[in-house]
Amino acid sequence: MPAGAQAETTTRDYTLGELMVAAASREIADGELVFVGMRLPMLAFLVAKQTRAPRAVGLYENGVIRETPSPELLYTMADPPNLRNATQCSQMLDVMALLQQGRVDVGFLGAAEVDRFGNLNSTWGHRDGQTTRLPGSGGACDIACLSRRTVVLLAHERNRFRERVSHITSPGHGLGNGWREAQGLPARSGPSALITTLGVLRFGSDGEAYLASVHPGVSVEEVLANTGWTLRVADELLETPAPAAAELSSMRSLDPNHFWTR
Amino acid sequence: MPAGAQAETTTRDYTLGELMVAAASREIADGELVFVGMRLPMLAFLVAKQTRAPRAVGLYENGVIRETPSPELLYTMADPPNLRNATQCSQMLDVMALLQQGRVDVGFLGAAEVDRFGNLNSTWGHRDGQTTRLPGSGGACDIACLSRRTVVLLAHERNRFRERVSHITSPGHGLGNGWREAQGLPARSGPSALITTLGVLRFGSDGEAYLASVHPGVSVEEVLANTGWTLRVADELLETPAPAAAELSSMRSLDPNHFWTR
Amino acid sequence: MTTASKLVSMHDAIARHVPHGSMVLLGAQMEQMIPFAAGHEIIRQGKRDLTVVGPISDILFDQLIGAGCVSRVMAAWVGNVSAGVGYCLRRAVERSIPRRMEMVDYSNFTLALALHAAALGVPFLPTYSTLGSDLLAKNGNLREFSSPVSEEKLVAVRALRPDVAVIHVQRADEFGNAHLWGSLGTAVDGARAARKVVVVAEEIVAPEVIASDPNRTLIPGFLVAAVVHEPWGAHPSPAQGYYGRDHAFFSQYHEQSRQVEDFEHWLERWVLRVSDRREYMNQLGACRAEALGVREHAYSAAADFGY
Amino acid sequence: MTTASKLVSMHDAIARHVPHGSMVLLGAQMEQMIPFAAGHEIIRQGKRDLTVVGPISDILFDQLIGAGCVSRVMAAWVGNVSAGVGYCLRRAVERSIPRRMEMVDYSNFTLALALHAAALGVPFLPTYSTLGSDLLAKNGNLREFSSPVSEEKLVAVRALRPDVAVIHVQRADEFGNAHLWGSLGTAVDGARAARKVVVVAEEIVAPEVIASDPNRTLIPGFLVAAVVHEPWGAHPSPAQGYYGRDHAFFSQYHEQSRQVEDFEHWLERWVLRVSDRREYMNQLGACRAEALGVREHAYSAAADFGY
Repeated sequence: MPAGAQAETTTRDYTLGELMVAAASREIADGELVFVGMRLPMLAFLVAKQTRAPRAVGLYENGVIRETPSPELLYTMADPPNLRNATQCSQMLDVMALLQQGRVDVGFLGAAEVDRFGNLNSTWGHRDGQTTRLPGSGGACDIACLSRRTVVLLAHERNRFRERVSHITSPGHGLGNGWREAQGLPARSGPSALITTLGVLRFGSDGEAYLASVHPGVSVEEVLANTGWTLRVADELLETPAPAAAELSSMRSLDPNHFWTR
Repeated sequence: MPAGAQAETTTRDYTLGELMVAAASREIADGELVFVGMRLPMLAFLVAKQTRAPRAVGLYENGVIRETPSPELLYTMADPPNLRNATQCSQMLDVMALLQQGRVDVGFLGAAEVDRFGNLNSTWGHRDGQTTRLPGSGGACDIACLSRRTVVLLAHERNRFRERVSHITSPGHGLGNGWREAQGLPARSGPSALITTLGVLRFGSDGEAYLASVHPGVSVEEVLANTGWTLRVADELLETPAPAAAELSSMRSLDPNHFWTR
Repeated sequence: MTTASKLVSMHDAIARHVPHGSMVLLGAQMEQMIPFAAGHEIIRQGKRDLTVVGPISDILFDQLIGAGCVSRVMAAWVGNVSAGVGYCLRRAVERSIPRRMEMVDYSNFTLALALHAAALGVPFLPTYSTLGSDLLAKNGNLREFSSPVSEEKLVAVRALRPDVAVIHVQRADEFGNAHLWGSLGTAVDGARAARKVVVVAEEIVAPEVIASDPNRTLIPGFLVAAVVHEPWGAHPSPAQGYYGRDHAFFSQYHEQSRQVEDFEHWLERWVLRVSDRREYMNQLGACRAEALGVREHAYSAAADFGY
Repeated sequence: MTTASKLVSMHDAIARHVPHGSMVLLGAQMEQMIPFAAGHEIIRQGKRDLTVVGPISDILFDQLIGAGCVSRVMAAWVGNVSAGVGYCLRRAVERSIPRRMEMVDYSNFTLALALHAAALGVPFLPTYSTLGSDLLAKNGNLREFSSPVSEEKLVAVRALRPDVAVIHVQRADEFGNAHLWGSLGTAVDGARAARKVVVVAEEIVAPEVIASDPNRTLIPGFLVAAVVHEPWGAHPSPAQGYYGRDHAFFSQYHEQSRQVEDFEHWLERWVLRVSDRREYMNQLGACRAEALGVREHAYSAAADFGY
């Protein structure tokens, strides 16, 4: 996490993690089906449930479907609190089937690298000129292919924001507008937001990312310097709204010790 | 059921139905997976379980798998006694999957019509020159396509035993040897026995049926007269063995009022 | 959370969710829990041009056909499971009485695969079944093709996506989360294949009862458009743990549907002149219902979801 | 009936059913009920050239890789779910330590479909997933093709049939009929896809307990080659209703596997120098086990199978 951003957040009433969770939670509309994932996205889903999207439904790759928050903090989606009183404990195939049917509105992803068109790499890392083997797709490729839209959370660092990822674990907009359809992927799908440690990027109709908002205290220059390609900036650049009181109290009740939102 | 055969059986210690059930039960070897069906085949499966095939496993198209006899007489495979204490209540797809995997050794079928090569029609009936609509395949086509072998029980009447069935609901050996493989059906599968009200027919390596045994008191001539093609007869024609005492006592304990075996 | 109750009357569920011309899945669980109450309400409301879908719906399809609701049947077997043929089916196919009707013949497995394909969200699924049969030759939703990964012939079973699936279950909460057990047939895929689901439940229970066993929740409420509380709604078919199969009713229907006039009389008596399932059960009589009831309970061992 | 008991020790189950070179499915239920006891016995017996299959087997695959048992991994994700990367995986892929190893990268869905295809008995299943990805480009078991019923591009996922599936369950009878609940992942298809199944159970119960709920019997005994009674056999992963996840154990492994020498020390301590799971649990200590135990039971509502 860039030192600048961290320093900023300590002067405010919330942490950077909390800002990102709040921003992510606003990507969920009421009644939507959400492929949740773990860590910050899970918290974002729970915040959304308790604020603007009380009827959102959460799907987990192990087959679990939940409409109520897990009563305890989770380390994995199969932790016992996530199964008890779930809406349904089905099979992996069943939740993936809902995804492939086009019923899933939004899926949350992380990645080691992202590029100009929102393609994600979580298979091979590059560090100090060395190539390292990362854990791989899990369900990320499936979610990236088949959700109506995807929201990616990741650290904004120049070596992670690359002109072109070396390996497409999870397809974004490929080489730009029309690429997904040409591959055979569902129409009008693909990445809709990158929520980073510095700002929020969205995608133009040509499939290319642009900077839509910067987090409080972050400059456009800082974002550009940490992006490995010439990042476009919105004509009306916004500041990422600070977490609302209700959002903060919700996430703090779920993660009182800032385990995920430090 | 031809009057002759019926008259014969009344002079013996068992009914024609009981003879057929005993014959059918001997088609099941120990440890085999059996697609059971209803009526006489169900009884045959249960007799086999209690005599020579205690480890046979019964599959039903609604998804039920049973290794113990249903405690009560069944009218349908989904009657409540067939579900309680079943080995598994799965989905239709699950039992059909076992069938398609090639794990099912023998499937029992009925039909309105059969032909020289064991093809079955249960979709269109022919009576008094009229064509009548029958209920259709159910799972019969699947079982005929995918079991390692099938055993068919039906009334031996000339208008049911046709040179060529007008409609193949359930493929037998088609037009003879090699036909099933040419269609893409599993190698070394297909009908293995027709247990009729007059005798037992088996299939030569060319896929054509031949008379393997006649029931006690039935003449070859009677069988030929009731078959709509020139039926071949085994060089060493046998008499269908009468039900053994253990078989009779087993089936009578399951069907004390001769509901199915009249 | 703030989800609204989906409980409605059978009348309203059918009026709202089964329009004329729609494709309706009925009888997904084979010979158990066939939604007869829903079928009879469809008949009373005079629904027309329905495509009815189901592997084997016992005499329910025969009744819907005889009542003139059906323009197309997509099924593996239509008749009377314990008694034999379906006379209304025969009249419709052989003599277009009461109307012309199209039959699309499936096998059980290919119908299950058609629903599974829709549930999985793919245009087709492959199978070896029906190769060499006249089902493959005549059903346009079955098509032979070559495997892309081997040299084999396969049949592509086209996905079938009913407009609505009516699924009878043992118990549900008012939001549509449903427990069902026993004979599952194609119910799980059927509910997921359909554009919407109407759940008909023997019992409405507290959400906590359903939530206590999420592995038995085979239909999640967010897929459900309406929940109908309809005890005895599957009679004369059985509902495991609630009542047995009324074999005599099936035999009687068999006799009373043989001639078209008798069938019309049967329909008047059991469907058109009763306003709902309560009246139907009154007509059936308490003694008969009593005789079908559970004589010996057999409860499942508990599973512990604690931690 | 006269079926013989299939109960054997973990030692014998692994010795008999996991030969060198076999393809083994482990960790089908995602982060729950990962068969660590079976994996450790595989390591102790020095099994070699295994192909390990599983969507996400948390640190179990990392341990098997580090111990040199694995020549090929077919998985969607290999690492440490709560702590991050798997260091043994990295060493094997990046530097062939302790041996060269092939990675066949799937996504969760395509791995589930590969097992589902084998369970269904078809050579492949179609999906839209992985189109446009490098998984499709690099995994030879994923192949683009044209839909036979539409104009669409699809991916054919080739069926994957493991030689043996090791499935950890909550309870089973001695014939292998098994109840499992909670996180199912790919366990049902995995058991049906495999040529044989080894069931590892927290509890062995009377056949009547299993038979009381045939809808929860997700693995029928006739598919099972061996049953092992191994309480705590999934530690440090959780078993719903039996014990929770030992998060600290995963973190400790993460630290202690960073360097190859430390990993070897870890392996000595937790696998090679303990003879079985009982000894492992003694080493873990009663206090730690106690802390992971169920604090509040939460039993499922009963389903009535009576009639």
